[in-house]
Amino acid sequence: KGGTTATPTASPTAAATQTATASPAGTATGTAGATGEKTMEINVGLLVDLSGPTSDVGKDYAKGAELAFKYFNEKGIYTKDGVRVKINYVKRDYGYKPPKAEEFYREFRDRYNVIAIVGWGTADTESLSDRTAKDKIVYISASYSAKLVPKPFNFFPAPDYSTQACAAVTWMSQKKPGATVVLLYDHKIAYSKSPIPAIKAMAEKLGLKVVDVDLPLKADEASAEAAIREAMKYNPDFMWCGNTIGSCSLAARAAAKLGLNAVMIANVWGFDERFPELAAADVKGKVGGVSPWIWPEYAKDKPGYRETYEAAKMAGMKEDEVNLRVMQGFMNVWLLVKAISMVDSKTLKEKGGEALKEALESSCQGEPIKLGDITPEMRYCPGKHLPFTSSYIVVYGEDGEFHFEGPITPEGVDCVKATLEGS
Amino acid sequence: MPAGVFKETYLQQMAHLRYPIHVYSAIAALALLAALPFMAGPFIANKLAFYMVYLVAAIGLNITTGLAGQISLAHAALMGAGAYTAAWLTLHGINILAAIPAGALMAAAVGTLLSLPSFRLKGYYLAMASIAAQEILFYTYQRWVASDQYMPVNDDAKVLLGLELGEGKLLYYTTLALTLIAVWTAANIGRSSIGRAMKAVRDNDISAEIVGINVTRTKALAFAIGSFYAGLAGGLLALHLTAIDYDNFTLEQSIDFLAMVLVGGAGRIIWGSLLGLAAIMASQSMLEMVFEGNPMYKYLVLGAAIAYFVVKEPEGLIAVLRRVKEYFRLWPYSY
Amino acid sequence: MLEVNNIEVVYHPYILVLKGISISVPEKSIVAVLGPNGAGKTTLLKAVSGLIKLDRGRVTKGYISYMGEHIENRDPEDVSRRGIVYVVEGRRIFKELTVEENIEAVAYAWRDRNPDPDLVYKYFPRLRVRRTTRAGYLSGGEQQMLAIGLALLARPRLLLLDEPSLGLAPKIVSEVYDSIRRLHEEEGMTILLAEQNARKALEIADHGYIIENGKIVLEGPAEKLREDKDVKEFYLGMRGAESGSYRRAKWYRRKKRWV
Amino acid sequence: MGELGQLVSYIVAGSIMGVVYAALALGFNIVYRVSKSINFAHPALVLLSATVAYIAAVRAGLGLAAGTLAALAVGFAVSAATERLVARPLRGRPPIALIAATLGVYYVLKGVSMFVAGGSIPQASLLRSEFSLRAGPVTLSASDIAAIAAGAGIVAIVVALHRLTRLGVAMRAVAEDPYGAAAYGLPVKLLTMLSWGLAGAAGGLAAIAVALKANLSPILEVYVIKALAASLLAGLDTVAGIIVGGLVLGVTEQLVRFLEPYLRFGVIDFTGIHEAAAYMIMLLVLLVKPYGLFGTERIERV
Amino acid sequence: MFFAANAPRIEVSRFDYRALWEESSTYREKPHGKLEYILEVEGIRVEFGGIVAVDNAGFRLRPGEILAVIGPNGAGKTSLLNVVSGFYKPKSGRVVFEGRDITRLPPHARAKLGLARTFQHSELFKHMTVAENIMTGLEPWRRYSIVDAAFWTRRAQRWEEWAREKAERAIDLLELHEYRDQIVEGLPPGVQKRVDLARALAQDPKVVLMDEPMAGLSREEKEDLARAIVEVNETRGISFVLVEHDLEVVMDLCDNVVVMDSGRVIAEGPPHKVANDPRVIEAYIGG
Ligand SMILES: Nc1ncnc2c1ncn2[C@@H]1O[C@H](COP(=O)(O)OP(=O)(O)OP(=O)(O)O)[C@@H](O)[C@H]1O
Ligand SMILES: Nc1ncnc2c1ncn2[C@@H]1O[C@H](COP(=O)(O)OP(=O)(O)OP(=O)(O)O)[C@@H](O)[C@H]1O
Ligand SMILES: CC(C)C[C@H](N)C(=O)O
Ligand SMILES: [Mg+2]
Ligand SMILES: [Mg+2]
Repeated sequence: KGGTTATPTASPTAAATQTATASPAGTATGTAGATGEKTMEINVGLLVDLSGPTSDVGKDYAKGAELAFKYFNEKGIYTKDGVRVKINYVKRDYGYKPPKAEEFYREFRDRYNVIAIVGWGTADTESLSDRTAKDKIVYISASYSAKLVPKPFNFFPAPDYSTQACAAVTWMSQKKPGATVVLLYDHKIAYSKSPIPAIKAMAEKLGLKVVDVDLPLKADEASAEAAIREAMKYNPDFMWCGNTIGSCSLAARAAAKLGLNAVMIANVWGFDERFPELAAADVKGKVGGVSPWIWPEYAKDKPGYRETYEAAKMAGMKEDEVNLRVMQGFMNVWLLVKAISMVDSKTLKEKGGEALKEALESSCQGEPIKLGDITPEMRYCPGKHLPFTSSYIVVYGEDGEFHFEGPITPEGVDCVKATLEGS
Repeated sequence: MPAGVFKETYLQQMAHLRYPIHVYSAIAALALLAALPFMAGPFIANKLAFYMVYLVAAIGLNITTGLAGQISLAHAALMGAGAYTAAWLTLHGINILAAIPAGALMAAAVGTLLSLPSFRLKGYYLAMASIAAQEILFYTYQRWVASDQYMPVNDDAKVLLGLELGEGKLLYYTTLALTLIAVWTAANIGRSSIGRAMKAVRDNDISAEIVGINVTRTKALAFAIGSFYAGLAGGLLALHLTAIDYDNFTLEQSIDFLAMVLVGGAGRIIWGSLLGLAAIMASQSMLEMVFEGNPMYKYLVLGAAIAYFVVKEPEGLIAVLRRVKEYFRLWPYSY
Repeated sequence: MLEVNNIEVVYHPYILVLKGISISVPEKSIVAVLGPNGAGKTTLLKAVSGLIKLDRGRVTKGYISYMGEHIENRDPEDVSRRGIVYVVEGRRIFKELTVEENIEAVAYAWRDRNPDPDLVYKYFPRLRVRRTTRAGYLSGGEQQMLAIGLALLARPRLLLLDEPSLGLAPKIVSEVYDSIRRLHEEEGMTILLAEQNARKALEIADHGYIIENGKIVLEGPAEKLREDKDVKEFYLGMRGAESGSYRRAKWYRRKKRWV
Repeated sequence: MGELGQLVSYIVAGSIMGVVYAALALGFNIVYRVSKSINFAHPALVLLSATVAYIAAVRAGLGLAAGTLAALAVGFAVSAATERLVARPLRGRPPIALIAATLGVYYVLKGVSMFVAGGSIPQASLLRSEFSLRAGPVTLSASDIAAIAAGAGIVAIVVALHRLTRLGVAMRAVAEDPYGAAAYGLPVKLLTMLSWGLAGAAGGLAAIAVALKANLSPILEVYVIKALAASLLAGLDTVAGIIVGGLVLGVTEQLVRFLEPYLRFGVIDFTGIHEAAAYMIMLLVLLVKPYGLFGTERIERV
Repeated sequence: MFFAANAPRIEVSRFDYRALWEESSTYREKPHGKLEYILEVEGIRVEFGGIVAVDNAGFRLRPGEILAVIGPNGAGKTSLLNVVSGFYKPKSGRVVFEGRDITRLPPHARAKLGLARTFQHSELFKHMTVAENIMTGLEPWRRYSIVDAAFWTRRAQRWEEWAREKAERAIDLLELHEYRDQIVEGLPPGVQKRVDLARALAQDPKVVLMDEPMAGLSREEKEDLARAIVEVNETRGISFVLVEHDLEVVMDLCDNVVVMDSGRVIAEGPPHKVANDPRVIEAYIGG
């Protein structure tokens, strides 16, 4: 790998300065520019869903990642030994289709010789994880699947889905012990199914009753209604929505229409600032979601959040356009940038992705990593890339405001293990 | 007795490579294909190998639909049958080289089942039956076969004598070898009496029956063979990919296959499929590279191209190619 | 009434089928066009009715004038509006519709002219009995009758008939020809007839043309043609003393051609 | 709420969907009647009409009425253009040519829908209203009521058009033998193009119905593909029968959905089988009674 | 002629084609020696949703005979022929071919027994060449499997050669040389009819059923076709059943005539006798 050079082709990425030219990983271009500082370039792949079933959250995520690339490139990314690194990123919209992801992965690898990829979906990230390990490409995905925790080259700045969901179950049981919970999720999507075994394990432990109901990720109003109608058979107190915001908000609307009075808690990707508007129904006090971080709007001036807003401003975005999704994209790139700043240029040049991986894993024993105040201290240990374990439950209250409850750290069940064993 | 003399020449007339120029071009093409990974780098080689997988599948559909006239919009689903079977076998420790043919046979079996509607239906009705079959199989894959969205392929099963067939140049050569076999056998079937029987069924099933062709069996065979190639392609897909996902086998993919056959040249098993593949898949990749994967452009450009070619070039790109050839043969005269 | 002047017809892309044909059909006459297979009889009728357009054909030379107006290369609808209706070769009726529905469908096209279904039944009383039968199940003769009957709904002034005897039993042929004669006499229709069945055609025609290979090789009043030696031999199958037995035909290869 | 009440609510939901399916299927049948062919671009045509309606009604804020008009116009124009540019030149070619060509158009229209909406089909509802009618186990929202009105309306209009004029018979004649029809003076081109246009307009109104019921989303077209089952069930060349086909399809789907929770036997889990129900109906009809409940059988003779 | 008894057989080593020739070639020194009737069709009744198309009709065909079935349109001639070739299933009655009851046999199996048929309208495989059309008729005698085909084994090659040679003989007989490699679509109708007959004759049938072979042909073409029929009938003893409206042809060619009306047989016998039968004149020929 890396020995041959693919044909240099002008890549049509929007901003010409950001385009990746085909070049072996970590080309040191030596002294450049008037400042006389040393620079090198690396290529990174950006795999996003702008057109598929998860594009409802994917578009903003991609926006966040892109503005992070621009922001950090502009600000300057320096290795430990002070060499400035320019990141060229190649963006591909794969429409949430794992086969396409693999096709683009190969393009990233063979044509652009990327050393890292900022990715998206659960199915594709999971199925590629062994190959990325072989190819030694760091893969920072928007999928926080528990199955990625033990994989050597996969990283994300959050607890895995299972641990997050366990926090939600803990919260439910605190609100109403012995409650009935309907699990709304797409039975054929890896992302939706991911935390289910952990939820069931946790519910059993806490004495909650759970029932499965199929809610398509590509839901429309009719199918959401059908799912809620089915859920109503079980008289639930709570519902878990394991899909993305489009599907979950439809379910909430259907529940409001059909008069189902359960509180619905959604996965991270299923709940954010736009939820009430998307649901377009009276959902006050009836919906909420999990989030490992405080949402940007509620911590505008805190370190970390500030950078996000700064980057957004630089890219010409309005302040209220910065939402949780944008921040998530921003964070993933930031984690990558953090990793670069933890290696020296020589190792980066020689070992590429492996150097980044080792840098991130050095947090296990040494200095923990923090993305401003967004995350608590994060430690990635070899074989267990689970940086922290606490999550908030964000509730859309009767007053029409979002309230952050927690953070909750699930206890008594190893949620990652439950998922790894459960499927 | 003209028959005696003719006997000598008939096989020559049936040969794939009839003139010296054919032989030379074939040798040159083979040499080029063999040297390609060294000349073009891994990206191009991989991409080409990936196209070959789809070429095999397109050839399959060109047999079912082009040669035998049985419209199928379930081809992708059949490819799935092969892919899942192969992937499943590798997970149970079977080597991929054994799993691929097994997948092909499985697909052939499923395809034979899918031929049932064709015994009664033709044209639009058959097309709709195949859409239904495609969706039902798709449902099966989604919910039952690989409910985790993907079925991983065991990398350890892709090793033969310590050589990793699923990676790098070897992936290319393995695919190339299997593709060449597929191409050759398909071309042979096309020129055999079985191929003629299929064409007969396509052109006029009533008189085919009266002429003594078992139409039902021929249709079933056409589906079986077409599906066999689809399954073979599915198996190759398992060789290429780390996991088999149902999104490989959507109705849209089936539509793309049908478009390949029709845009390339229906009934022209090899060249038609090849041209169709080049037109549909290659341009799709181009568009994806240029527009960062946004499918909107694929729909706009490919859709227009399909409609245009079907309307303006009934025989497909192969007719265009023939005209170009003719033009150069007669050059510089216009007729 | 109809004047076809030296026309050439070309099918897409450049198959020249008619090579300079002129015929004229006087008002209230029956004109027969005879000729072997592929001679261009159908093409001629299609050119007149405008239907060649649908076959991607065109009149490239000469003109067709009807009541003094040029009608070559017009849309078939346009031509039929002027009172020329073409009964297509091979009983082109709507097989999946019942007889009644066939009539209704065509009547729809002429709804502004008060089409009269009874006219069809008047000339072809057999059809009344078969009203509710799907036309595909009619016998060949009935189908041919329906085909002609449908044309009547338009109250045409010039009727183009293409091989009305094709595949019909001798008795039915006579019946169909009787109806044609009646139409001519009672409704005063002008008829242009293309036929292989030279005997029948020349029986009712006033004038005949013989086309071979896209050219007119012989023309004249019907009775004159009936007596012509070559016509007798090649179209009526009377070959002098031998009187043309098919059994003996096997050793007899004829090469003579007019052209 | 008891099981029975549940069942009733499922059946009502199925009936509403049934009306919508009937409206969606109408486009297929009208085209089949006049051209003896299936317009596989219809799903994308509906998608496009719905997208345009959304843009007019919501994005531009002109209201649902304006959106409906826009959908009708777009449906009519696009469908008539498809006839002119694709179907007409393919007249006389084997079915596969038209299948492939209309599939090409399907792609184009899908692309155009994405294009007009700015890159991808949004997920959005056409009508925002919290109004709802409740009667026992049954709840009807404003969208439901509007969807029924649109769906039933277009079916009624088209059926009336066919019943009250001889247009229907003429269309069938044209479908069977355009050549012969032209010879008899039927205005073949006009009739065909108008019929396609009518089918498109029906698709436009059906698009409103389905988008009201199921929201605008990229998967809207799936409903149209499923509606093929309703077409087939009724018989491709009927118009009035379509309402039966649609209702049977809609109610069956909901009944299957109702039964699903009872169809889980450990490994064999039929969750989501309702998604495939339409296709199973389709296959079943094709195998058992290809010409549907009200369709006329074809005549084949040698 | 080309099909004469002493026609040279291709000798192919290790592969016994003699058996194949024997199996498919019906030429015998004394054709159909023992049987009095080669084809017996009795008491056939065909209904189409209430319409009785054929009502207790039938005929018997002697080896080497040319039999005509005539009758007004809709009399049920084509339907009867379709029953014989297996395309329609009769409600009652039976079809006996060479002493064997084949009423329940599917059409393609009948072809293999030696029952060939041509069509009223051209029913050729229109996108294939003339030679291919004729060779397709030999598919029932294919002697190699799909695997042989895929790998183009010797076995497959040998059979293909044999088939092509057989096709060549039919081409010779019907003088189709100039059209051999042309696609049939677009050939003149007369030629298409000849190809249709060639396709049937290449199968070495014992009986050929022809539906209105002369319809739409010019006098000259009719004579050509008649010549071919008479020739194979005389040299190879092939029997014919012709459904035909051209009475001249019927009178000249046929040994016997069966007249049908409204699904029933109303007369049968030698041509001249039938032609003067008042019922026939009334129902068919007309005054
Ligand atoms: N659509 C077409 N495209 C190209 N050539 C055509 C077309 N239709 C007819 N021809 C050719 O034109 C010639 C004349 O055909 P036409 O049908 O006019 O003959 P005809 O005299 O009516 O013959 P028949 O007695 O068989 O009806 C034929 O050689 C035929 O092949
Ligand atoms: N497939 C069918 N379905 C329904 N009725 C049929 C079918 N085939 C034939 N018939 C009917 O059976 C009767 C006999 O038809 P058939 O075609 O056998 O007559 P024919 O003697 O061959 O006539 P022609 O001389 O016109 O060819 C007709 O009334 C016809 O309508
Ligand atoms: C569902 C989407 C929001 C993508 C998500 N990151 C996943 O795990 O698949
Ligand atoms: Mg003609
Ligand atoms: Mg007949």
